[in-house]
Amino acid sequence: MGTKVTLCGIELDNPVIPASGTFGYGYEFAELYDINCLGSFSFKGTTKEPRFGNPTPRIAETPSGMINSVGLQNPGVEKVISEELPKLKKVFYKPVMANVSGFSVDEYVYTCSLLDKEEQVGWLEVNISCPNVHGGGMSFGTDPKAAGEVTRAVKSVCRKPVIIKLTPNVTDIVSIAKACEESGADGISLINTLLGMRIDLNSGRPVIAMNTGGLSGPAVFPVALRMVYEVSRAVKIPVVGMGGVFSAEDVIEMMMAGATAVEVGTANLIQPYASRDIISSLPAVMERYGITDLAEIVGIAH
Amino acid sequence: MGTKVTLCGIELDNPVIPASGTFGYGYEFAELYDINCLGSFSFKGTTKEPRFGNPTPRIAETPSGMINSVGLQNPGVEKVISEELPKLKKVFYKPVMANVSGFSVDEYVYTCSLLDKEEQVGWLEVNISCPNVHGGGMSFGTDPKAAGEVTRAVKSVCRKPVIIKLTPNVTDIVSIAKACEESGADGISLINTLLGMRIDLNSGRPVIAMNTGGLSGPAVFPVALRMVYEVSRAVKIPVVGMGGVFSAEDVIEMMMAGATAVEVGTANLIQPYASRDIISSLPAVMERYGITDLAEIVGIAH
Amino acid sequence: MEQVTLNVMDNRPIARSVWQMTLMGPCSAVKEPGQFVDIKLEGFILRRPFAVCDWNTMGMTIIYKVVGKGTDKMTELLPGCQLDCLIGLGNGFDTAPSGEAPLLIGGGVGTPPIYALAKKLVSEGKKPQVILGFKNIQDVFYENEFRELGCEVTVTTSDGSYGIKGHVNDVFPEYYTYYYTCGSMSLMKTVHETAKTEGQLSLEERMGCGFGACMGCSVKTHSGYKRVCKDGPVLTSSEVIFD
Amino acid sequence: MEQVTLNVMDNRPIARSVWQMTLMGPCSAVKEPGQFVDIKLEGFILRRPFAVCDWNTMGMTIIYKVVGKGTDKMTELLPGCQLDCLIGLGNGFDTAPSGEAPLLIGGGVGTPPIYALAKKLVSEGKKPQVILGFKNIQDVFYENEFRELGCEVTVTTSDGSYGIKGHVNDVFPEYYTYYYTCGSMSLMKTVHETAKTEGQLSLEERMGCGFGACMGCSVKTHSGYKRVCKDGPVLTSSEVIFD
Repeated sequence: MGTKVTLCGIELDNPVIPASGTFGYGYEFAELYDINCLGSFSFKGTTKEPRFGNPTPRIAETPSGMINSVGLQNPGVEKVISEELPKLKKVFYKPVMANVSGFSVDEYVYTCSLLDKEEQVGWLEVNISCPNVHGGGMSFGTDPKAAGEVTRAVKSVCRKPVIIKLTPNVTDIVSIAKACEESGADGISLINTLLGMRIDLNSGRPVIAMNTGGLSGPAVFPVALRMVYEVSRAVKIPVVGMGGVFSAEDVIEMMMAGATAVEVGTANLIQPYASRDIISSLPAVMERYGITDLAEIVGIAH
Repeated sequence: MGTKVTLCGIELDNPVIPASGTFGYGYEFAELYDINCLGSFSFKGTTKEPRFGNPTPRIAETPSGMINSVGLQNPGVEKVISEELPKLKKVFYKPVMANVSGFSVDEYVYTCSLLDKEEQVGWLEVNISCPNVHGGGMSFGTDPKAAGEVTRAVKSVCRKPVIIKLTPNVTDIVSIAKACEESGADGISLINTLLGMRIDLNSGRPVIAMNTGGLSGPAVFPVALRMVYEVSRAVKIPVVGMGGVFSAEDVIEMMMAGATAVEVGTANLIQPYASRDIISSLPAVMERYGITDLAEIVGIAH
Repeated sequence: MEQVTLNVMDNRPIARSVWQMTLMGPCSAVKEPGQFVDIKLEGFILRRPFAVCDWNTMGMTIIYKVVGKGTDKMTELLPGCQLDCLIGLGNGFDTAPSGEAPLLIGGGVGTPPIYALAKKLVSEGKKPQVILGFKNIQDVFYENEFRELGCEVTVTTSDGSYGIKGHVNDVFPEYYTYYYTCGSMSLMKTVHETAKTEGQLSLEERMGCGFGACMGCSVKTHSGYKRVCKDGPVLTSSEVIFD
Repeated sequence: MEQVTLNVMDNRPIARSVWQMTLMGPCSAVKEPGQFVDIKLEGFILRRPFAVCDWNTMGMTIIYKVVGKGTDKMTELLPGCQLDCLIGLGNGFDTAPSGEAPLLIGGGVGTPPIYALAKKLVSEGKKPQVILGFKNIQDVFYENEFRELGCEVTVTTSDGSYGIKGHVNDVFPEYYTYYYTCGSMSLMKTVHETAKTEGQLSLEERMGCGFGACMGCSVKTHSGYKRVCKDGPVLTSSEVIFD
């Protein structure tokens, strides 16, 4: 059973990558299992300055999904490099994906240029899609021109592959992805969360302190799959698919839609062993569907 | 317990309205229960010409949701008026919502002007959001200018209230809703389905014959709620909320978000008695949350 | 159509990936062989439609193939489980045109409604001749059940591991008055092309609702569009368009 | 933290909308009173966190209030049901600073972890004084259980329908060496303002994961941000910021 895939020139043992914001810097999960079984993982979204994030409640439940409004809580890029990455290195020896957010092109450039120099970083995943921060990235992700601008600026300071993470809250995801590709992006990852909301019937007030938040989980899987399909048909660079992936079957479905690698997000929060279990069940599920090499099924639904 | 609401000048016994495409012309359901318990219902989307719709498979299942790609199957407006409405009249004596789709402004105008003259029609619900037809409405629903143009044209030939039904597959739903309001719309209904997809792992091909289709069901409820909230805060005309409403609690949550009335769609397909059961459980659920009059909770989450 | 709660009485495999489930509860809304039941499973939004294999006013038997997560979950249902069911769905087979010696052809898990039909035809004093087509000996089921009704039964398997090697059309009898079939579209097309009489076919389609509301299962026929769930699943051979 | 399957042994109401569930299975990963268990319920995506009320290596007891669809569903779980649980979550109470006569204050369904704490303090030879605050006589539970541990117990109800009419701060004893509390934020704020000593408070927040991964339950404290699920739920009185 071949589970290896190549993402922007770097070979992964398997396509499974825990998604940013659901896996910390890895060491919480390394207490539970050897996380070197992972293809890679994308660490917590990093900004130039430290951020506490949004007030609580930050979490709401929905049918087959959850809403979060964490708001990019992180200690800032300097502390990530000085404190978190050394700890990460002790538990994970493979190239890791550095997830970056910002509030201006200059911030993206600053943070990316620092993380690009870190030995363990294999890819920069540039999040231009966070729905939970006012002026925080999502405005870059909803306009092809702005998306292209961030991409160009980040690419000009990075030697490592740059993957742009897109928001699904747009009319035309393909135009955004193409703008990123034309501006030099090495890959596209999608989808970030869908904007959603819940209201507490007792109080009549929104459950989430910030009113709305980002919807993730199995509920969004069909939307994610559709966007992975559309974008991967339109661009030549690799696509990393994510959105409600909970099983090896979901990984395969994402790859058939056109994903070269697949991020697992919400599942890690519900089943702490989810990413490991998905990886260990991949060979049996591949066999059931007559798949001998995962790299061969990428985009077969096109 | 007050369940009456007023939608564009017409009083409804309760805010529950089965959504277009899930309730036919009512008489299938009238065999099961007396549908005069409903606030109203929106009948199957009507076009100028008869349409068979899309090839099968038209249906796929998703976590807490379903994808459909029916493609506006209907006998065309002439037959709807000559054959379906007389049958409808025998089983439903209240004003009904006439759902209209089109492929050009002229088609919308033609169909609406005919249905506007029908005595039983209380409102026109103009669907500028069908995701399942190439060039079929959704292009009008993704551009504020085009949305405004359809609205103005339809309003110029209709005496009855015109409610514009919007697609959620846009970057900025508020701008579309405002364009409709400025062009004379009497109300806004939302959301139509989210574009989604599934792939059959055995064949590696999309499940739906047309590849993608419209996602509905509880999975989309938080997205619908968010858009109802955003739009109802931005416009002065009433908003009809829909998207994954399966219970009296969901109806109340939609109204708290800002909906004056609430459409029930997918639930009718799973539980044929769903709309009746929601209505009959409304008083008890209202009591549980201390609500004496539904009209008073509209938009209290704002 | 009626919405009823049925209790699982028995649930066991009878062939490779094929299970038989016996349900007890009020089933008098089932009127004709060929009708189906639409079952709600916890954790799945859409109901699952299954042809009724046998029924009386107190219960029914269905046979299902494990093909996905839903049917996989069904195998876990133990006696005592309660299921939310819509029963009496679809039109069912019309036995009026059958003549005295109708030919019944079941392909794989298309066999169950053919059993219900055979039972009714026998009760009407007719002599159904039954052909059951399977891929492999491990797939074969209900041969004896048909014999016990008093039917002549011929079983074919594609690989010859049981019965006659070949396909159902290889073993058509000389004389028959009408035909009824349920199976894959390709099997039914072969039956249609081989048959010398008119007949009735039970179609399958992915369904939304199962009772005619959503238009999810509409197919074009020579007599206009038909909702497989409500206007079907049984269509006449003169209606069906074979691509 | 450990992921284990626990079996429901008993599940019954003990006060108005308050249920007690006994679970059997390997529970040696539970180390301290104040830790919680995170339970997966079929049909709900997020786990539900509950403070451990009592435990040994073979099982645990939790007490839950029916506040929504999830907890409503829990009341339907019968003995024999298997639950996917994450156990040993959170930091738990630290008994080291308690002194010989700590004051324990439980508010409503904040009472269960206080019971586990009382049991441990008693086992350490300390003399916990317990105040339990409820709205109404119908809400009262576990008064006798605390007495059976040998604790002095004072119960207050807001309406005076049982015990002393008033709030927990109305009945503080003259002498106590430290305090521990769990209840609503407003109750704990009152406790903090009334108390003459330092103490520990068990916080509640809507959680995503329950084990420190998602930052869903982060709160600001005087010693930086804390994840209620992992760095808490127990914080010291000097850390908590009361708005």
